[in-house]
Amino acid sequence: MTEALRPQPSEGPEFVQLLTPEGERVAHPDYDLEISDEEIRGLYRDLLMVRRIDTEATALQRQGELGLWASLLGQEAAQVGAGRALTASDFAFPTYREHGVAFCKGVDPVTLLGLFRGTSQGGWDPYQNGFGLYTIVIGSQTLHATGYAMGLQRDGGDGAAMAFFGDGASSQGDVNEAFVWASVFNAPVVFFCQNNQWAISEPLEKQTRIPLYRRAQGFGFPGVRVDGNDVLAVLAVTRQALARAREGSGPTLVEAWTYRMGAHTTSDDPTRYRLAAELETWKLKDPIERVKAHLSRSGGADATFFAEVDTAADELAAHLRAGCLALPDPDPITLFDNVYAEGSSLLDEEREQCAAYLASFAAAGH
Amino acid sequence: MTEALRPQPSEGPEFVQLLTPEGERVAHPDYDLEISDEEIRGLYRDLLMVRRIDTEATALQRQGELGLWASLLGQEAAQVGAGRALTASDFAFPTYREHGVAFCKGVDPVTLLGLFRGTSQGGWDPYQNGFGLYTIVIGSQTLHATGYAMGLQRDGGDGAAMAFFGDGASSQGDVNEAFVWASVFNAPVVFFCQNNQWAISEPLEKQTRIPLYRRAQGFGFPGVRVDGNDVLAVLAVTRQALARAREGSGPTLVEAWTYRMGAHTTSDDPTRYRLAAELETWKLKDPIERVKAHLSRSGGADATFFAEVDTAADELAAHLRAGCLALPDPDPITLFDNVYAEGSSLLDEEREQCAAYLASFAAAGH
Amino acid sequence: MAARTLTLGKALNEGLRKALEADPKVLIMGEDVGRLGGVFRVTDGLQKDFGEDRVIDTPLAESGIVGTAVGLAIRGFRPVCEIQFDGFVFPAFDQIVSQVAKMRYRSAGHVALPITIRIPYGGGIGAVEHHSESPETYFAHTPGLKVVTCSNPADAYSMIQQAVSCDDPIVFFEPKRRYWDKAEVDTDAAPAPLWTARVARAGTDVTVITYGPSVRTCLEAAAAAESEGRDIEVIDLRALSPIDWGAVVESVTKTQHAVVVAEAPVFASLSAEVAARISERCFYSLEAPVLRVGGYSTPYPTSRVEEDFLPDLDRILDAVDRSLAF
Amino acid sequence: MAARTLTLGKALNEGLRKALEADPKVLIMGEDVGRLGGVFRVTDGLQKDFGEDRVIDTPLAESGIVGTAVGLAIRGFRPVCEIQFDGFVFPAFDQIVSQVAKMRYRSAGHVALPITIRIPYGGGIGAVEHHSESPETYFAHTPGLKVVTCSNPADAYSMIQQAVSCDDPIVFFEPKRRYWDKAEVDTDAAPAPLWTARVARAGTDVTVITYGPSVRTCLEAAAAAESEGRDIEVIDLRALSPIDWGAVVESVTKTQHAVVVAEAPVFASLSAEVAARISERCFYSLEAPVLRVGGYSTPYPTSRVEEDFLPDLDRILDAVDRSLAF
Ligand SMILES: Cc1ncc(C[n+]2csc(CCOP(=O)(O)OP(=O)(O)O)c2C)c(N)n1
Ligand SMILES: Cc1ncc(C[n+]2csc(CCOP(=O)(O)OP(=O)(O)O)c2C)c(N)n1
Ligand SMILES: [Mg+2]
Ligand SMILES: [Mg+2]
Repeated sequence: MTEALRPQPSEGPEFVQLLTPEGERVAHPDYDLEISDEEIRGLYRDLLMVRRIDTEATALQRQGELGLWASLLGQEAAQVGAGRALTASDFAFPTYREHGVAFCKGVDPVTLLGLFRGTSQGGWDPYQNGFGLYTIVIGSQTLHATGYAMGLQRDGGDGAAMAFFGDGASSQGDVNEAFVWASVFNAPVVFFCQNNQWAISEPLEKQTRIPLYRRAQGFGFPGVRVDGNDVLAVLAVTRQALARAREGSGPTLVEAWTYRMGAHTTSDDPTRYRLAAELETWKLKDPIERVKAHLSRSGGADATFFAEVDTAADELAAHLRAGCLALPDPDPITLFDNVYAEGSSLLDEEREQCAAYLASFAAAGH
Repeated sequence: MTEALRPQPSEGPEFVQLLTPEGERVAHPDYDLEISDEEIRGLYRDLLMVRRIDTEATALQRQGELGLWASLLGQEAAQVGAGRALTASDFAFPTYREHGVAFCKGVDPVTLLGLFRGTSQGGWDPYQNGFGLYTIVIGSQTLHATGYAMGLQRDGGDGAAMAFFGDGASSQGDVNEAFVWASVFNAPVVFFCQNNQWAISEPLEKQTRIPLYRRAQGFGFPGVRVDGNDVLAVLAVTRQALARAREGSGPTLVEAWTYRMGAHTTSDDPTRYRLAAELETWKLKDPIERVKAHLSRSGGADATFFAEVDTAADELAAHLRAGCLALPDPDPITLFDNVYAEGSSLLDEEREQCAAYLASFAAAGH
Repeated sequence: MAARTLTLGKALNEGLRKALEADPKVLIMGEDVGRLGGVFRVTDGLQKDFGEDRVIDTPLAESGIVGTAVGLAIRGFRPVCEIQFDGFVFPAFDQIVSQVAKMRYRSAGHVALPITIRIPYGGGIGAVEHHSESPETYFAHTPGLKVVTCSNPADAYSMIQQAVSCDDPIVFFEPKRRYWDKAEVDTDAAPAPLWTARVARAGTDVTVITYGPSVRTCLEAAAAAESEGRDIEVIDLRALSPIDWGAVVESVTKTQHAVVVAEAPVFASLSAEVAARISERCFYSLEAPVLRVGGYSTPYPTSRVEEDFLPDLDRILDAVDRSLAF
Repeated sequence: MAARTLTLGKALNEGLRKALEADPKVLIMGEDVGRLGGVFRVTDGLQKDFGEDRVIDTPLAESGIVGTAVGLAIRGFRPVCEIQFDGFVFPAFDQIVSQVAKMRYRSAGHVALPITIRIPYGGGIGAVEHHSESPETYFAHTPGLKVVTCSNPADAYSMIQQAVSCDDPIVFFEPKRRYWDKAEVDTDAAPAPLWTARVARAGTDVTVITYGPSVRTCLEAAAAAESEGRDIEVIDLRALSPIDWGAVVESVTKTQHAVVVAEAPVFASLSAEVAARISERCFYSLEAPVLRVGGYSTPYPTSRVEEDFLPDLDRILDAVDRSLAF
């Protein structure tokens, strides 16, 4: 492996940062964030809870309780920043990695595990929290978000839609069609790209030769690059983008510059394709440490607070574990459920045959 | 129909023009064209021939000799400018409307008629003139051109690829994926978009809210808007883009600002969706008149020349008509040909059955 | 009775108008569906009357059309997407197969996608490449979708309304070369259930199972056969997924002979399913193997030879003869 | 004889290596095929040895992969495209169906597209949605394409090379849950013609026709049946389009009973074609209707119930019993 480390974004106003890796508040000409210590403590709590969900799920996978897990390690600030910018009337359209957004949207993390345990395909009610189903086919959900936003324009709903996707996804036709649609219809949608530098084994350079946030220019709407490991900056930038959307000023592309600290999923082995040194440089930019440093230094939180949050995270992890183990194995015959709203004679027949067949085994005492 | 006329592009350096609608040569800071009167006469000849091909084909369609025709009326300069910029080692990937490019590439226009008469699906040899098959599924050929350009990079070929497409096509995922590929691989391909303001009944605003040439910015390569009714400007801009491609500087998007003077195809009725006044303003920008005016005024050509070209065009039209009428109706059994290079047992069987079936009719004297 | 003579295209137009009137959540979207009214004028006048927000001219990209329809449906709308021609549905295939067909399943029933995807299909109109294909098998083979097709103005009028009001995603195939066929349509009549086949002509000797544009061809074949003393029963499937097997089996059990007719290449097609299922269900009744008449295993050919590719009267009657001679 | 024990995945890897060595025009392209060697390591080590220009990590877009492969093929290359999983081929469906399949026809034979599209397919690996599908019917139903699948390391090794050197576009399905199956591969043996089926196990009572990942399941079923005195013949189709009907008909004529087994939902599937064609060709030999065992008409279900969806020993034997009891 001979190539140099990934280039880092230039400093300066093109890269929105409000909290340095060392925990220092910095100002940005376009993005101001008035935020109380209490709110920052809340964000810290979110970050920690989200990381804890992730590490616990990874552990569950290692122990054979999940078939797979897609870790968000390193992307907590991007997800919490965006997740906390979303209000109840906004609707999120996630990929398969938005566990942090789910948490902020109020989804019980146990809900997310069925998909990875193989007991469901997702199966939660997107309307309950305004959080769509996990979408595995790369890029598809960006069009859904755009369509949803067009729906908001038509029924006068006051929220906005937010489409999550990755750096790799930016190459898909669907994502670019979503940009066309959003622009032409001036739809209230925010495109939130977590540029975690990798699409499985492919580095950013395989998808683009210019910064991704500039893609938006080609479609006539603004693009912003934000420090994706800075929860304050992500919150500020995403809030502004959502506000623009809601007030009828159209779409925005937000590129959150972050890093996938773990493997692509638990099935992946990143040592085959990337340098350990890269990981080291990104460890210094940890999204949680900088908030902790800031709160400590500013006196915004004390040791008691940090200990409390740790305890809450432990409780959440225990809840997650217990919930995971309690997830019911589906009854085989339910595989025929929810294919159609109004039934299907073909499926009814197959279900009956299958039920009879399964019953024959039960009868035979198998 | 209440909306105003289409907005026109701003004057100034963003809109490359070297010959005004009145036939005056103007200078442009970035695009210089040293061109002799003889060459300009050649371009005039091309323009006239191409228009004549088009009007003759339209007439053939009206008379029932063609099932359909996609007229290029109004787009002659865009096509001749691009077509004459292409050299023998360059490969063109057309839509269904590039009759003018075909002509410049040396394709006998009769060859194009089979598709519209229904005697073939195209069927010419793309290698003979470096002119690909007409492509009807919007946008597909932009990826083919990009792949071809990647091939040139790999086998050291010295040409470039040129992908033709329309304003409507710019919305397709494939076209945007082609932009991603071309950019990432720095492929020697020129994307030549004839923005004729309409995609069947849909005006430009249904595809984009900013000028199309700016789309390229979002992908990290240059985009240029050229007066598509000015053959000199198109030639200069396209030559430069091809030179960039050949020398390894990567792709360019050229937006030729032009107008579809006729119906989308002979099946279409544009009076349902656009204003006659719009047509009138574009008539004043006719791509042929301005060259004639220039040549007349500058003394670059005299009445004899113009008369000669008219005669040559008449001859070409006669050739086209005769060629069209002589196009052989395919033998039904040939519908089984050229599906596979290495045959197929299934198809062989079907062919035999069909042949026997057809023979039974012949035998029965039907 | 409100009987009027309508073309199939106009019947669809009136059906869509009714659907737009009946439910403010119904939207129409596609390329050129607005002012132009679609290249076949099926949406003629609808944008004028229901506005640009409900009859939407979209950018030129089929994945975008279907993908945004999914989002609109999630938001509670009932989009009716027009795909301009059969051969242009493929850019949207991913959204149809992986999103439209699977969203309900993925969401354990929480998300309904009442989307109708209208596709003018089939050949015989002398068109260029990609304008004459019969892609119904791709969709019929996809669980989560339902697929229907109409063969006459009365069905067109009722079926399009039934499709739009169905809570499942439906691919609605329109037999484009029959758009100009005229018939009386009783706009007050109660429509037949959407999922039933129709005996288009009763007969006793052979059952010809068909759908869409081939129904008329088969009826003409049956009329021609009558003079030669053969009494053909023609079944118009109407629903292609799921299929009304009861009607099919009943007929074949009676006639003991079956011929399946469709324009698509027969290999691994819906016709294969019909033939396989009849062969299984009517095993003891069949006096002859189920024969299939369809397109050949070539891309749709150029128009000057399309008549040789398409099932026509002669090929249908030839198959009927072979079946009876077995 | 150069016999070595290889997994199916490794056999494909070695076959691809041979293909790259044999012809400098052969290219490999896809997502993660380079340094990672593909998520299943089928292209492991190839980029290292043949360079980034011949083993190309592409941007993440399947239409782009296949569309640029078309251009490369026009320029004289032989691209081998990897689609990472079955469920991700659909974004490329348009390029495959309208360009790859039709270019030769459109060009009256002037343009050959010797493109191989590799697709790991099928279920049984406990994966999440879109990672376990069997989309072969979509391609088999498309004239202009050829479709093959391997079931064992020896076939994998030879068939991939034969596919790459074929001048026609081939969709090459790889049974992903059999990637780790091991067997001896004689790398010097002359391979069987690509378009022939193989009698995987000779038998006299029933013919089980299958392919890909289900071949091993059927062989296991046959072994289990042996103890109960049933002698099952297993035919591995290998080529799905075109199918070697001679081999199928010969076997069924002998056994008079046929069961078709595949993972895809049976409705309007390739299995329907097999059943329909056998029913037609073996009309007088069949002692029972052709039965089909396959996936149900649902999207591929979640992994905890996939064993109930997939044809397993019991369901296959149940069909065999029903066939023999008819
Ligand atoms: C259409 C499609 N192609 C391929 C895949 C396989 N795949 C899953 S994740 C992934 C990489 C995605 O990268 P990116 O968009 O950067 O998101 P990240 O995983 O980094 O969050 C790929 C290729 C897929 N899921 N869908
Ligand atoms: C994928 C696809 N969708 C729809 C069509 C039908 N169609 C043919 S031409 C056309 C408009 C194309 O507009 P544009 O790209 O601007 O090219 P122009 O015809 O103006 O030259 C449409 C929608 C098609 N051919 N392919
Ligand atoms: Mg990524
Ligand atoms: Mg146009």
